[in-house]
Formats: sequence, C-alpha cells, structure tokens
Amino acid sequence: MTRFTPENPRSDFSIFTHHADLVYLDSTATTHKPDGVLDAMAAFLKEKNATVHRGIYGLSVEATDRCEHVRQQVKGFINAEKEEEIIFVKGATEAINLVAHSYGKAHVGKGDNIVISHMEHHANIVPWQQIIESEDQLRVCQITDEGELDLEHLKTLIDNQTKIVALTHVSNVLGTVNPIKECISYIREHSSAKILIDGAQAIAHMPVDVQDLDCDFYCFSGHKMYGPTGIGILYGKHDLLLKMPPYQTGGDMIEFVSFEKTTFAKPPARFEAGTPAIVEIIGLGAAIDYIQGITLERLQEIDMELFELANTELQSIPELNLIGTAAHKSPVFSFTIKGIHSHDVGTCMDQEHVAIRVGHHCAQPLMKRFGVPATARMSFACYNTSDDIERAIKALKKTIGFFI
Amino acid sequence: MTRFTPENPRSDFSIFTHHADLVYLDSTATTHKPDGVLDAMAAFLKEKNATVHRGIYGLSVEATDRCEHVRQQVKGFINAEKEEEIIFVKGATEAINLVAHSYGKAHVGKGDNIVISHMEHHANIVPWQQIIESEDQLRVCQITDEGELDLEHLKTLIDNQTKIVALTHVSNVLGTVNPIKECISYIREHSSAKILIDGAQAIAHMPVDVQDLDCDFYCFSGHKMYGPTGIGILYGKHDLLLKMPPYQTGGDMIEFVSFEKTTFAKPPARFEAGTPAIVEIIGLGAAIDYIQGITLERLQEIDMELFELANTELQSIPELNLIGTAAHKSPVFSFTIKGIHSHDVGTCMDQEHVAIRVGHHCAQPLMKRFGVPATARMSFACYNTSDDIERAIKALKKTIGFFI
Amino acid sequence: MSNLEHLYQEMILEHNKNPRHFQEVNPHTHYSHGHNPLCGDDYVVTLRVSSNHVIEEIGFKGDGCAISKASGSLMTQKLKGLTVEEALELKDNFISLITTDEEDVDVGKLIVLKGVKKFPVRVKCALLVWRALEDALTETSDSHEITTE
Amino acid sequence: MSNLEHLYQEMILEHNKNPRHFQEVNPHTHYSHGHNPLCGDDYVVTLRVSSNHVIEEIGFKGDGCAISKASGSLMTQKLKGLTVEEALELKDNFISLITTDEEDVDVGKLIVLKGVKKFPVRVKCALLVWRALEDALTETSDSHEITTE
Ligand SMILES: Cc1ncc(COP(=O)(O)O)c(C=O)c1O
Ligand SMILES: Cc1ncc(COP(=O)(O)O)c(C=O)c1O
Repeated sequence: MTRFTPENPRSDFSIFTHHADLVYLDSTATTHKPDGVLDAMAAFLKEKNATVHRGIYGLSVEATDRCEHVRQQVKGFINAEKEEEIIFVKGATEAINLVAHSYGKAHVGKGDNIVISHMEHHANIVPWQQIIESEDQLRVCQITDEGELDLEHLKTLIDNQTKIVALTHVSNVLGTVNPIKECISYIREHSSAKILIDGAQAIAHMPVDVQDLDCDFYCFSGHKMYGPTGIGILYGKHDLLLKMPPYQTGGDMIEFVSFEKTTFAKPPARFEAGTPAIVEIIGLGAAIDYIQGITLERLQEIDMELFELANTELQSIPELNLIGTAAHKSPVFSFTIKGIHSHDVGTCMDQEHVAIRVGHHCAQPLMKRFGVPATARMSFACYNTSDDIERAIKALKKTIGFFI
Repeated sequence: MTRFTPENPRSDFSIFTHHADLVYLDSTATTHKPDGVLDAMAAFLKEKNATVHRGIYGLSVEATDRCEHVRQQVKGFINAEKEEEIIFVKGATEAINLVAHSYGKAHVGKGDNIVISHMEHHANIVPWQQIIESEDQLRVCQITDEGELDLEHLKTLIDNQTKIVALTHVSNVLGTVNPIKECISYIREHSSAKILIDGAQAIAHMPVDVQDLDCDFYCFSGHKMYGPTGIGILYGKHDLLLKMPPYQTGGDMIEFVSFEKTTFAKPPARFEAGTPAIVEIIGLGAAIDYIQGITLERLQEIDMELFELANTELQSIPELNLIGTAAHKSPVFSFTIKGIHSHDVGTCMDQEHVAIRVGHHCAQPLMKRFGVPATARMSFACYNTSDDIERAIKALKKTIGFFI
Repeated sequence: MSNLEHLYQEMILEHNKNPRHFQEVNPHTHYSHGHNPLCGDDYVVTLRVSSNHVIEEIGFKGDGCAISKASGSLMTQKLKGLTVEEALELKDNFISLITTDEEDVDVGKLIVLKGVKKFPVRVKCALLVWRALEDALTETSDSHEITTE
Repeated sequence: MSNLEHLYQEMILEHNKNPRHFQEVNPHTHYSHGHNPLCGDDYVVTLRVSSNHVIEEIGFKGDGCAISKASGSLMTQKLKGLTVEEALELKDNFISLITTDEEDVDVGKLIVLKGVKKFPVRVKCALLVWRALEDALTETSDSHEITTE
C-alpha cells in the first residue's frame, strides 16, 4: 500500500518538500506522516467513507472490515494473542485514563499502592493520582543520575499491596530505554500487580512483543508512529479486559439498554463507546504498513546512526550539560546550556530553522529531579539525516556564541 | 478556503464520483466530507504538521494558532460568549461522558434526579445511568405517539431535586426537532438544574445559538457535520467549566505536577488532556467553512425540499408505517413495513445501491416505546437529490413486491 | 438468478411466511433464549429429548428477519427425530456451509440457506437459532441466554 | 539587524547577565509570586510603598529566560520612585507596546523590549514580572500567586 524507499525515507514525507530548510527535531512530540498515510486517509474518505458496525449496506460493511483489518494489523504488530485485546482509543493519554478508571478504581483500595517511576510523562502520573485516596499510595521509583531506573529501589517498592505498576518503555525526556522485560519478570515473581507499559516513545523505534514482555497493558499513540492524531491503542490481556467495567459509555458498546438496566458488550467493543475515529484508524493501518515496509530493523539502524553522531557532537560542546546518559538510549537528547535559558536556546535555534522543543516536556517531576526548570530537547525519527545534525550543532554553537 | 456550489453541493463530494450509483441515505450515522475538508487536512499534514502548545518553533506556533482559530470559529458558529467555552473532544459521546463524570458525579447525590427523554440516543442515556445510585434517579420524559416530547409530562418531572436535564435537540430516529428553547426556559423557572443539549443531529441542519437557547452544555460530533471523525465539541458555560474538576488527566491540562500535589489549568485546557486531534480540528474548521459557505439557510431549504418530497412519497406507500410524525421534523424517516423485517428491507435496498440503516439506531428504549424490534431509516443531507428519493422509493416498492 | 434471489429463495420466503414448529414445546427438557441485540432478532428454542437422547419435539418462537425465521423453521424440520449427537453434527455442518468455502457438506435441504454466505452481515441471522440450539443442548451459557452479534 | 538581534538587543543581554534590583525587598509592603508553568519562569516581585503611594524600593528575584529577566531588571529600574498610579500606567503602556500595533507609547528605555512582539510565544516571558507587579499592587489574586501561560 505504502511506497517506501529504505535508503532515504525523507523523500516519503512531503513536509520536507514544502520546508526544504526545516531541521525537525521534535519527533518525540509528534512525527511527520509519510504521504502514504495521507493518501490512505484521503482515498478512504473519497472512495469508502461510511460508518462502521451494524451497517447493512456495502460501504459500511467495507468500512467495518477495513477497521477490523487494522485491529488485526495492530495485533500482529505487537504480537497480541487475540484481536479482542486491541482497543482503539484517542491516544496514550486516554489509554492510561481508561485503565486507571476501569481497572484501577475497582482494584486499588485503602492500603494498596501503585508504583510508577520518576521519569514518567504526566499522562502516566496524574491519572494514578486521581484514583488514590492519599498521596503515599503512589510509590515512585528513583532514577540514577544517568537517568536509568534504580532497579534496587524498584524492588523495595513492590509488595503484596502493589496493585498496579505503570512504567514507561522509553523516556520522552531522557531517551532511556528501560529494561521492561526484566522489571516485569521481577514484579511477577514478587506480587500480583497488574503492569501497564507506556509505549508512546517505543512503538516506532523497536519491535514490541506484548506476549514476550508479558505486560498486562501496553499503550501508544498513532501520531508518534507516523500515523494521524486522534487515534491510539490500548492493548490489554483478554482475561483482564473481560472482567473490567466500561470506561466511557454510549453507542456501540452496549448489549441491551433499558432505563432499568443496561448490559455491556464484550471487549473490545465494551471500551469503544461512540463512533470510532474511523479515518484515523485507516491512517494508523497505513502507518503500520509504512513501518513494516521500512522494517523495524532498519528503523533501529537509522536510530543508532543518528544517536551515535548526535551524541558525539553534543558531548563535544563544553557548555552543554546532557541530561540522560543511560547505557541503552533512544535518539532523544535533553540538555541545558550554562548561562542560557532553554527558552532562549529554542528561539535562537528556530531562527536557523532548527525545530527543537524546550520546556518541561510534560515531566515536571523529572525536571525537579535534575534541578532544572526546563531543558532543550532534540529528538530524531527516520527522516532525519546527518545533515540535520550538522545544522543543529552549528545553530547551537551560534546560539552559545551569541549569548556568551 | 472551501469552494462551494450552493446549487448542487453534491459535486463537492468525491465519493459520489467514485460511486456514481450510490444513493446514500445514512447521513444521520455519518455524513460524507466535501473535498474541501479533505484538502484542508491533507494540506495541513503536508505543509504545516506539528504539535500544538508550547512549541517555540515556527511550525508549532502556527499549528497552535490554526487550532485556536478553529476554536474561535466554533465559538462564532454556535455563538458562544467566550472561546474558553469551546472544548475539543472526540465526539458527542465523549462530551456527554465528560459532563456526566465531571459535573454530574459531583452534583447528583442521593435523592437528586436527572431528567432525560424517551427519545435519547444511548450516548445520552447510559452515561447518566453510570453516575446514579438507583434507577429511579433517572426520570424519563414520555413522548407522544407522533414522537414529540410530552411537555406536560416533562413539567411533572422537574423539581428542585433535578440536577441535570439532558435532552436531544433533534432525534436521530424520529427526526423530531424538539422545542428546546421553550423547554429550557421552563426548566430555568422551576429548578436550578443544569441543562445539556445533545446537538449531534442539529448542528448541520439549523442555526444554533447557545446564548439564545441558554443551555449550560451543548455538544456535537464533527463527522455528522461534513467534518472528520475523531473530533467533536463540548460547549459549556464558562462559570460552570471554571468550577468543574478535570475528566481525563495527563499532558497539556495541568498547571503544576508534583508527586504530592497536582494543580490543573483553566478551561478549556483543563478538559483537553493529551495531544489533541490536531488534524481533525483543522478538518472541523474546514467543515464549518463549508457549512457557512453554503449557509445554514440554504441547508435548511434543501432539508425542507427533501423532507417534503420524501415524506409525501413514503406516506403514499400503504404497507409502510412511519414512526415519528412530529409537526417539526428534520429529514429523518424511520419506518417498518408490515410483514417484512427491517433487516431484509436493508439488504434488498442495498442490492439497488440504496444505503439505508436498519436496527435500533442506538435507541433501544425508543424501539420498545413503539413496540418494534428495529426500524429501517432513511436520512438526508445536502448532497441528496430528488433523484435519490425517487430511486429509494422505487427500491422500496421493489422490496415490498419481492416479499409480499 | 440475482444475488438477492439467491439469498431469498422461494423456500426461504415460504418458510418465513409459514414457519414450521413455531411454538414452545411444553413440557420441554432443553431450552435456550437467543438474541441479537443489534438487529433485534429474538428466539426461544425448546426441545423435548428422550432418555435415549432422541429429539422428540422441537420448537422455536420469537421474532426476526426472514433469514433467521426460515433458518429456525428448516432447522426444526430437520432435527425432529435425530439424536442429540446427530443434531450437533448437523449444526457443525450447517455452520461450515454458510461460513466456509467447504462445498461438500451434508445438510439436506438446508442448502437453500447457502446464499447467505455472500451476505456476511446476514450470516449471524442464519446462525442465531443454531447457536441457541447448541446452547440448549450443551450449556454454553449458565443462564441459557445467549447473544450473538 | 536580524530578527534575533532585534529581540536580544545588547541592553537586554546585558541586563540578563547583570540584572538590577535582583533581590527581595525586606521589609516589603507588597508581594507577588509569578510563575509560568510551561517554561518554568518563576519570579517574586516585592515592593516597599510609602504611605503617600510612592514606590520606595522594588526588587525581583527568581529564575527565567533572558527576556523575562531583562524585563524585570528594566522594570525595577524604571519604577523606583514612581507612584503606584504611575507604575500601573507604565505597565499598561508596556503591555500595549509588546502586544498591540500602537506605536506611540511612552515607556522610555523599555522600548528595547519591543522586538518581542515579533515572537508571539515570548510575549508572556516579557510580561510575567509585570503581571506579578500588577498582582502585588492590586490584588488580582487572593494568594498573590499568579500563573501565566
Ligand atoms: C442524537 C445523537 N447523540 C449522540 C450521538 C453520538 O455521536 P458520536 O457517536 O459521534 O459520539 C449520535 C450519533 O450516533 C446521535 O445521533
Ligand atoms: C512517554 C509518553 N507517554 C504518554 C504520552 C502522551 O501521548 P498523547 O499526548 O498522544 O496522548 C507521551 C507524549 O507526549 C509520551 O511521550
């Protein structure tokens, strides 16, 4: 479906034709979309548009089949056991809210605890705060000065009152790739906690096998994996989902409705109230096609090349303080520059058409951990090149020269 | 932005080029999208794509401006007082869930009641059932045999324990246009209940002025108003929103996060957790452009023409039993045919390329009210023509002939 | 023959109008209530099975489309007198007929329902009474209430 | 002069490096804590105002970008010795300068911050200390904690 040119994925993205000058280093916030994804969405809307479920006419039957086909694709992509384990949601944020409210509320009582880490995105902090009664029910795993999970500390947090452990697969600030599989097997041995992995920053960068990981929930957003906004995935083990009450309610997720009593459909429908994000589901399918066309192996190679080059260059700037130097990292670089506020760095870089992110990156506790109000962040995706890195480093040096 | 040809909007919709034969009579489920909407979305993704909020670089600043511009457009479109009253949600279903959980949970206690009507869509029934403790807290306004709200009955339901009244503006099954303004002014006089209007079926068919209506909440979905899936609007009065706790939590809706205490941003941000449906917001803006290009007056004229013709034709079929014959109706026709199950009607019509909906239309209590397991439904939008009606009637007669 | 005439063969239309065994068996030994919430099809299947596992009486009663009703009528006709084992085998054959490409299934005149295969959304209509039958004879549900979609 | 040099004029860079009145006034009569949660800019503005409404002492202290810091430094320089009324008028003028197309505003050397107007996302940086000033002098918040975005 999607043409791909592994040698130079950049040409698959029209945005770089329209902005020939653009050095885009904010893929952690959102990736650009290859033309194949846009084309699939436009073709659907122009040729196939209809609602899904329950339609008896051809268009609707086909639209339903197309969406269910994407569910199968996602199942294959993350190696879920059953397609009923794949729930279409708005994005990673909604996925975590769903688990917190549907599973968490029913299972985390007085005296129970939830374990997260100090490197979580707000989306994997605040929903848990919302469902506990006292702050000490939220246990936070420390991280090391390099930005790695402190596994010894993690072990001290897990006990038989631990009901949920929610950890990010890859940090959106530090780039750290957490040893999720080892964590999960430790947790499994020492508690019956359910485990949610926030895969927002992992899904477009490494193969994910939920059965091999043995997590209970895994979630991610389409727009960070070359797909559209408005769509994301919650994976949940089928036997868990079967027992969970609905989150949002409305059409398409019920079995019977009467004013006296309403019964709900089986998963995944139970968790998909309302008209789904149909065209976005189609776009997500095309994004998976795109990734599988390039292959995750090739994407990992590109990451590695970009990582090595950028890491070397950034480390060679004496004024620059890199935050996050884990042994196993994704190409995400947060830093501060002595004497220059990140905001000023961002503005100066933008003048050179280098788009970086500055701020707290929805991770205020992490900022505090490293004693900084904000950082500048460069993050990479498959369309970035060594030329991008060169221009970014040049702009950075110019900025430093300007201020110091 | 969007080209429009008021005389014949049909040519604005490529789907009818690809399916020259298609008689699409399921716009109540989802409308088709004019090319202008697709083009706006594709252009954004190819030329402007970036995340919103907090970006310091040009693309992101522009994307943010574009999304906030759509918020302004929506404000104007429904005549809200302030742009902070416009919240981007996934769709009408999410909007109602948001109000039920954020406002309803905090304000509907033991002994209080919520008033809805017998013609509500499941999306405006089940969320309310979820937040009450006993079924008798949900009071249901009867409807007449014609499918109109029984206003005398409504009056008996409203008392000073009524905390919420949630009514549909237009019924998705009966086509009834409810006298919302009169209902609201009665409710205001006799209680302090907050009033939610489900505008899913009204928004593309008539001018909506939330200040004139004086409702507290109003909601609708983009995909039923010539816009994309994955986006909808919740309007809420500013002073109410200010006092409401968040619904979903995560990035973009917080002020400060620490593990001890988190504070939330002001509305609308407070209710927009996570990366918004950016490209869908752009698409919604283009859909409003499209509607305003044609003008709601012209859309109402088209509705009226289609209504008159279809109504006359359908009434002339003796085997056909029309359900919903209100004095003030939108072009939505539900019916049963004596001796033929709706499902069989749908299948036969589809063979003639006439796409109608059959089933309970997410309104099971309404089906029960009229003593039918299901109905067949034809619904119209601006791209329908008298030719469509002719072909539909012909197909219907053929179906009847086939079975009887 | 058009697709439509293939789906709604004469025999189906006839059974729809005059369904056989369209009643509850009383007293019965086996029971199941099958419902499809999406389209509203709703049937009760009742059977009286003898001690040597023969279906002595079978009936179905309820409301639904032509396909589901004809399917119930034809089912009850075929099953009366068979053993439970034979009935379940026939059920499997019937499911194969309308959901797989298998050509070589022995279902007798139930073959008239084969056209359903070309209408995937209608397959569940044809299956509903058979799922209820299965539930009645094998307790796939605790309550003998089943729903299909 | 490039946009950037227009934004970061010499005087701004200099005030960023050596902010004036970069301290808390003690004892003070007025106080506000201004914070921008998005970029982390965080300042406390303190004043000692005499009984005849003259600003005798003013200081600001905290952390933030060059724009916010220079804005604070220049603000405190300008305000010392003015009456509360004059200070609030200057605040309004300054806001006009960087948020409207008004050309004809009397703000003295604060004019060096005019370049911010071309950088809409940075306007709030320049405004933060002024919003805190306003809050300190007029109680726009109960707690004298304000946040801007
Ligand atoms: C009256 C009414 N309310 C609510 C909805 C739910 O809208 P959505 O599925 O887009 O959330 C619908 C659409 O089916 C509707 O017709
Ligand atoms: C690690 C992580 N988790 C969760 C999220 C939230 O994703 P979204 O905003 O798409 O819901 C993000 C993205 O910002 C992220 O980086």
